[in-house]
Formats: sequence, C-alpha cells, structure tokens
Amino acid sequence: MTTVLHALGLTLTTFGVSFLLIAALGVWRLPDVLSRLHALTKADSAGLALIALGAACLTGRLNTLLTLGLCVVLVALSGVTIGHLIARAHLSEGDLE
Amino acid sequence: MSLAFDVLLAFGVVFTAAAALGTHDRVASIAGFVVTGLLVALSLVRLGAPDVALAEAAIGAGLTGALLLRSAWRLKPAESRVSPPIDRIIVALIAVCLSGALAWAVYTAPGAALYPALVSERLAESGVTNPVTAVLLNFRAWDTLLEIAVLFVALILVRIVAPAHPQPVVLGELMLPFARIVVPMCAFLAGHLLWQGASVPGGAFQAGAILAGGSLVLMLGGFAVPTPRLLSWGMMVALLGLAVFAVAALSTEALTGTLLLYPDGAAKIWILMIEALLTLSIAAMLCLLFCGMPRRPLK
Amino acid sequence: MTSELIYICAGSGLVGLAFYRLATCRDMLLRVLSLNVLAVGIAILFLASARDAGMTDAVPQAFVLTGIVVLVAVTAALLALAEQIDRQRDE
Amino acid sequence: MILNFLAFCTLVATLAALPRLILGPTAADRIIAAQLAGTGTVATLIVLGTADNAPALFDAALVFATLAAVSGLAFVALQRTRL
Amino acid sequence: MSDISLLVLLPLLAAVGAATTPRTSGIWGLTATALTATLAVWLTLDVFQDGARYIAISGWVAPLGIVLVADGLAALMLLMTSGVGVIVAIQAASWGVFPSSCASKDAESLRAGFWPMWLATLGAMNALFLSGDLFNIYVAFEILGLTAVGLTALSGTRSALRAAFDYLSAGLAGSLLLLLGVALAYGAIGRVDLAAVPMLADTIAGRIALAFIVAGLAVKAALFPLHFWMPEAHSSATPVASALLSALVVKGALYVILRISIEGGAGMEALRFALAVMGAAAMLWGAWGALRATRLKLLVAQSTVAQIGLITLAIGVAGDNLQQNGLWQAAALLMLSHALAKAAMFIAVGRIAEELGHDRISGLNRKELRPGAAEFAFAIASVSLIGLPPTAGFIGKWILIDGLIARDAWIWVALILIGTALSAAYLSRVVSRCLRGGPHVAANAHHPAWRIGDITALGLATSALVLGLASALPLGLLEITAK
Repeated sequence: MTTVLHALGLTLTTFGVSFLLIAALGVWRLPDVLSRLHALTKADSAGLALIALGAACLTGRLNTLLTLGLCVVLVALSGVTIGHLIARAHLSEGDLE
Repeated sequence: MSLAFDVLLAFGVVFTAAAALGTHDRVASIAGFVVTGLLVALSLVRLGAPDVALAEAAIGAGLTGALLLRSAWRLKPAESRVSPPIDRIIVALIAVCLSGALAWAVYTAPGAALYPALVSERLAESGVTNPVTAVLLNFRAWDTLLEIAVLFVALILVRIVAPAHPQPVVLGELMLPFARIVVPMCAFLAGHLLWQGASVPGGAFQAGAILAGGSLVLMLGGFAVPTPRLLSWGMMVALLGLAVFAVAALSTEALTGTLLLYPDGAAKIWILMIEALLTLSIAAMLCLLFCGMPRRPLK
Repeated sequence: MTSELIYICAGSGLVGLAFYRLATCRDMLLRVLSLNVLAVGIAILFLASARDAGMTDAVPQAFVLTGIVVLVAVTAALLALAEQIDRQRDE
Repeated sequence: MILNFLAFCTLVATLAALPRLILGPTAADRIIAAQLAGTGTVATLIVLGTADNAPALFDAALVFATLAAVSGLAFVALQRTRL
Repeated sequence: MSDISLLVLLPLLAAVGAATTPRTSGIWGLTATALTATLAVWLTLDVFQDGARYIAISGWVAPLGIVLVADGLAALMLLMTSGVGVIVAIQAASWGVFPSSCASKDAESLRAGFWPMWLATLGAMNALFLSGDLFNIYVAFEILGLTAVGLTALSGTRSALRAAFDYLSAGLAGSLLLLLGVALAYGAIGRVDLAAVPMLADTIAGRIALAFIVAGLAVKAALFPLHFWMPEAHSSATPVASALLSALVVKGALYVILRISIEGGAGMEALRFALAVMGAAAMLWGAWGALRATRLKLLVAQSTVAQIGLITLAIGVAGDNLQQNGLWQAAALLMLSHALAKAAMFIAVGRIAEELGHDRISGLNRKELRPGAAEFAFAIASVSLIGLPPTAGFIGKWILIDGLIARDAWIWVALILIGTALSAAYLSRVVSRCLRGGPHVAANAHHPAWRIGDITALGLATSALVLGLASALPLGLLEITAK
C-alpha cells in the first residue's frame, strides 16, 4: 500500500513539475500576451494541483491535505482572476501601459 | 542534488536582483524585486529560518511590492542619465572588492555562537516553545518594543508628508469571488500563524502582515473605501500597539520589579495577549503606511 | 559548510550590487530598491553565519525579523517623501 | 533523491520565467512572468517540504500563495493610477 | 517603575498621546519633556551618589538579554538631551500650546507634526544612551533616523522634502552598515552586547566588524567625507527642528562612537587614528564650507560639520580611558558645549531671519534695525564654539590640548589650533556684521521686539557660558564609570 502510494505520489509530482516547466517554456517562447497568458493559467494551476496531490500522497498525512488544498485553490483563483483582468485590460487598451 | 539546488537558488537571487536594479522600466524593476523577495524567502527556508522566510515573503515581497507599485506611477519615469564609464568601472571594482572581502570575512569568521546554548537552556522559562518568539517577546522584548516605535514613527512621518491616497482602477465583478475567498483566508491564516507562533514558526509580525495583505485586497478591489472615518479608526488601532506594549512593560515592572519580566507562570498569557494586540496594530500600521493617513483634522 | 558558503557568496553579491547601484544611480525609486536589496543581502549573510551543525541560531533570526519590519517602515517613509517631491515638482 | 531532483526542476521552472520578466516588452508580460514565478515558488516549497519531510513548509507555501494573490492583484489594480 | 525605564517609555507614550490628540499635543509635549528632564536630573543625582546603575531587562543578563547601563557618561548625555530639549520645547511652544493660541493653520499643522516627532526623538535618544547592546542601538538609531527626517520635512517646502529624502536614504544606508557590522560581529565572536567590543578588537574579523559599525555611525554623525546629506538637511528645516537636529541628533552617533572607543581598549588604535584623521579633515572642510556660505543657516550647518570633526578628533586621539589620560572626557565636554551653543545659534538665527525677512549674510547689517538679543545670543554661542574662556568649549579644548602637549603630539595640537582660528574666522563673518553699532546704524533705528526665541537663545547661550565656570560638575560625573 505504502509503496503504491509512494509511486503514485512521485508520478503525480513529476507530472506536475513537467507541467510547470512547460508553462515556463510557454511564457518564455510564445509570441504574444494572450497566448502566454493561456500557457500560464492552464499549466500553472494544473501543475500545482498535481504537485500538491503528489505531495499529499507522499507525506501520507491527512492534515496536510487541507493546507495543500487551500494552496491550490488560492493559486488557481488568483491565476484566473488576475489572468482575466490582464486580458481585459490588454484587449480594451491595446496594452496595460 | 541539494547542492545544485542551493547553487541555482543563490545564482537566481543575485541574478533577479541585478535584473531589478539594472533596468529603467518601472514594472520590470518592481516585478524583479518581488521575485527576488520570493527567492530570498526560499533561501531563508534553506538556511533553516522559516520564521524569517514567512516574514520576508509577507512583508519583503508582498507589502513592499505593493508600496513600490503605488509609487511607481506617481514618480517621474526613471532618469536614464548614467554616470561616466570610468566612474562606473571604479565603483564596480570597489563593489567587487567589498563583496569579496565581506564573503571572506563571514566565511572565515570562527562563529563561536553563544546564543543557542543560552536559548535552549532558558526556553523552558520563557513561556513559549518557539525559540524565535521567545527571543522576540521575552529575552529581547526591549528590541521589539523599540521596533514597534519605529513603525509608529514611520506612520507619523507619513502623516506629516501626506502623500495622496491610492486610487485603484475599477476591476469589475470578478473581484467579488476573489475577495470572498482571499480575505477570509487571510484572516484565518493570520489567526493560525499567531496561535501557532508560540510553538512553531509564525508570530505577530507574520500574522500582522498577512492581515494587512487581506485589507489591501479589500481596498484594491474597491470593497473598502478609505474614508476619513475608517482611517481614523485604523489610526487608533495602530497607535494602540505601542501604547499598550509600553504600558504592559511598565506594569510588568510594577508587578515584578523588573522591566518586561513577566509574572511567574503567566509568561505565556502575557506574551499571547501582547502578540494578539501587536498583530492588529501591525496590520493597521502597515495598511496605513500603504494607503496614507487621514488628513489632519484642520478646520 | 559548502551550502553556507554558497549563500554567503549570494549575500555579499547582493551587498556589492546594491552598493554599486547606490553609487551610480540618482533615480529615487531605484535607490529605494537598492537599499532594500542591501538589507536583504545583509539578512542572508547574517543567517548564513548563524548556521551551526544544521541548526540555525534563534537570536539572529529575531534580529533579521526585526530588520525586515523596520525596513518596510523606512521604505514606506522614503516612498512617501519621493512621491511628495515629484508632486511638488509638477505643481 | 528523486524528490530533490524534482525540487531542482521546479526551481528551474521558477527561474525560467525571468527572461520574460526582463524582456517584456509590455507590462502585462512582466506581470505574467511574476505570477508564474510566484506559483513556482509555492510549488518549490511544497516539493521541498515533501523531500525534507517538513510539513511546516506547507504552511509557508500557503502564506506564499496568499501573498502571491495579493501582489498579483496590486499589480493589476495599481496600473495607471498616475497622479 | 524605575526612572531608567520611564526615561524611555514616558516620552514614547507621550508621543502616542500627542499623535492621538493633535489639538492638545503641545501640552503633552511640554509636560513630558519637563518630566523627562526631572527624571534625568533624578537619575544623575542617583548616579552621583551610588555610582553606575544597571537594569537587566526581562531579568536576562547579557549576552542573551539586553542590559541598560546608566554610568556617568550616559547620565551626562541624558541631562544634555533633556536640558536642551526643555528649552527648545519652550521655544516650540510659541507655535501655540493651547488650542486657543494657535495663530494660523500653518502653526497648527506644525504643532501636530512636531510634538510626536520630538517626543519620539527624546525617547529614542534616551534609549540609545542607556543601551548596552549593539543591535538595540541599531533599532534605536532607526527611530532616531525617522524622527530626524520628520523634523526636517516639517517645513514642507520642496527643498526640505528633497533634503529629507537624501537624509533618510543616507541614514538608512548608515544604519544598514551598522547592521552589517553587527552581523559580522556576531559571526566573529557570537555575541553583540557592548561588553563584547574589546573581544572584537582582538581579532581581525572583529576589527572588520568594528570598522563597518563605525562607518555606519560616521554616516549618521555626518562625519567628513560622509556628511554630504547634512548641511542641506539642517539648513532647510525650521529653526527649532534644526536646533534639535544639529545639537542633539548627531550627538547620538558621536556618543556611540565614543562609547565603542572607550570600551574597545588598545585593539582599536588603528580605527581611532582613522577617526582622528577624518575628524581633522572634517574640521578643515567644514570651516571652508562655512567661510564660503552665503546664507546664515548654511554657515551654522557647515560649522556643525567642523565641530563634529573636532569632537571626533578628540575621540580619536583620546585613547582608552583605562589608561591614565582623561582625553575622552574632553570629547564628552565638547559634545555638551556644542549642543548648548549650536541650539542657541540655530534659534538665534531663526529670530534674526524673522526680523530681517531673509538670512543672507551679506544683508545682515541693516541700517534701520539695531542688533537685538538674538544677535547677542549668537555672539555668546560663537564665543563658546570658538573656545574662548570661560566657556565650556574652552575647558574642553584646554583639557584636550593639555593632554596632547603632554604626549608631544604637536601635529594634532596644530590642527586643533588651525581649526579654532578658522572657526573664529567664519563666526566673525556673522558677529562682526550683527553687532556693528556706532555711526553705521541710523539715528532712528528701532530695536527688534522681544520674543520667546530671544529668551531661549539667550538662555542656551548663557548656559554654555556658565557651564565653563561649573565644568567641575560634568567632569566629576564623567569619573563615574561602569567598572
């Protein structure tokens, strides 16, 4: 049981980290603001959620689950909100500046 | 592997700091500085100082970042005038020598620390089990009292200078769910940090900073307009911190005959009470430092 | 000890960087930023020299914590002054 | 060991946002980069906490996540509030 | 409740009170300043009778805890601060203490800002003088730096704000240098209380730490060549604020330099030599600046640069007190006399500028205006600064030169004499114009009116004079050391 959980945790974390790496690559290489934003919000919240899930499996304690879950919710929420605001400002003004 | 992590982190800290200081674009400077703050907080975690890391993340990166952003648009664009190259080369050489000398001095220092033994020996008498909190509110509470005085004085200085209140842009309806989750989260987290600060990393300063962050969300989202009335209430709470801490110090002296020596067995209660009050007061002070003071009550 | 050395290098690098910027730049915001970077560098140096056998001494931690809070107060004051200077220049 | 490597990779992802932060060209790009770095730090802390088996770091990660939300909001809300 | 803790906490509490109720802040201010002065006198009497006193805060002794030390030097400094403070507070009260007496909006806003700042300055300086811990000194300096900047920015003009910004950033850089020194000291010997300074002076890493600490203090004390922020800040503030800044605030840093130099013992000789050289350079540079100044306030501010140089020179050549000579006592006495004279001078300058409507030196002798009490006070203060008998400045210089001659250190004697001659030269630029009477003044010239400023300036200047006659008192107090 423990080894299965461990293996699952490692797999999930690895997936999460690769998501983050892809997000970083996207933000770096994609051509314009909106596509970069796309890369950020998707990969970013998915990546963190996977990492948190993996970490929860690896530590195997339930009380960390709450903390990690709150982390994910907060980051996803701020990612969504701020992404939306940036996009809106970007579309209405041409650019924030 | 862990070594590679440290090397990359240290390099990242210096690199982001250089990027933040090297550009004349305001947003780039500030964003760079915020990221530097985050990476520094990470390195503080690596250095085994999670209390400080929490404070650096909350205050150093979060609130300082917000303050800098407030000012960025009110200040003139950065002057691109630079010193002549000769000057810069000389200064750069001096800076390199300074860093080298500093690194050498710190690295070769014998580091015969006396404190850890003393702290662990006396931790039991201090009333709390988190050594950092014990140092801050018992062993060296005098420093903390004066530190609150620093915040107070900065507040009065800002009141004298009276910068304009920040005017956030209207952000629309999506702010409501955001604030509904983030603000209670901040309040909860502040209480959590305050309570657990007695035993594990956390404490009044971190909690106060988080609380201030929550109020910032309310203010920036347009949910709490800084009216003069609200600001005067904030001012009262802010001033209460120093007043009560000083009065508490005097009363400990009246009770036990020694300044800031808490009565026998009641140290934990005293420390928690003072910390709870300081949390509110620090939050109010940080908030007011960000949003400016009520104008002086002139007729 | 090696990992401390790495952070000592980073800390003194930050101090040197901040010194360079303070000496060569007149822009108010960048000066405030440089002072903040200087303080951060000192904090890292302080804590790197407080490591002993894997444990970090609590007293320097308290010092650095105090320093961080003091720094945000002074930064707020500096920025308020800078804003007011530029506002008066406009008028 | 694997977790240490994963922590390293997360840090790489955090730092990979920096070129965008420096290059820009628009303010929006820099804010996106800063947001990504914020998420990266949270992720790094979580992975580090797992690797060192130090759940205290998860609390730190939570604080970081909250603060990342606040500073991200500040970036957006304080744009163009010129005096 | 002991007098030592009240000396710090009472002004801080009163500062909170004054900030909460701006309308009655003057009452808070005057009462608290007077009470603090009483406490300082009380403590001094106590120290005279029973010797130095210690308080271990929280019951923890150094190095872990913080110990407050009240020895003769600290008591003298406390007395100096609250003495000058009381008189300057009386002067500041002319902005209106009671709500009914406020003349204008301007006065009210000055009042609302001034009193909390001044009270916090008082508390921070007292904390500084009593502190026996380097990190605690750093925190006290942060309060002091902010209040000093607040006092500078009080006038609200753009030049004052600009000066305040430069002052605050220089002050922050200085205190960060101090903090860096504390960090290095911690790395070197693992503790940061003042009693550890002699141990620091014994090792190379410790000496580097001390060098950083002293460099930070030198920025704070406006010691040449780190004084760049100071003349502008001191000359663009309001007269009362300038008096406090120039007379008291820079003394905080000088006091700590003196304290470290006394504690440091023989290991600090190189650092002391550097201090003496910097002091001598400051003396000459400040005098040069004062000779070229076109505005009266700038001249007085530049003279502060020179006088700080003289005091630092005295600290630098003094050696440590454990050896026979008492030259460091000359430095303390010079600090005291400079505090009184410089406060008198700034207030007098404020009055003169008020009567004339400007403070250009070239326009000082107006035909239709006879010299008044302020000019007279300026002249007395000048006498004390130059160091003519019977002032305290004279006694301080006498002890200093006497000790140096006994050591055959003729170069330093010559430098001090040159500095004295230069100070006579630049001060006579003002005095000769101010006090010129006779045919130069028109027959129908009127006398300036008497104001509170005349009385306070005269009071301060006279006390600088009287202190010379009663200098046995401070010198006796300085004999009481902690060990």
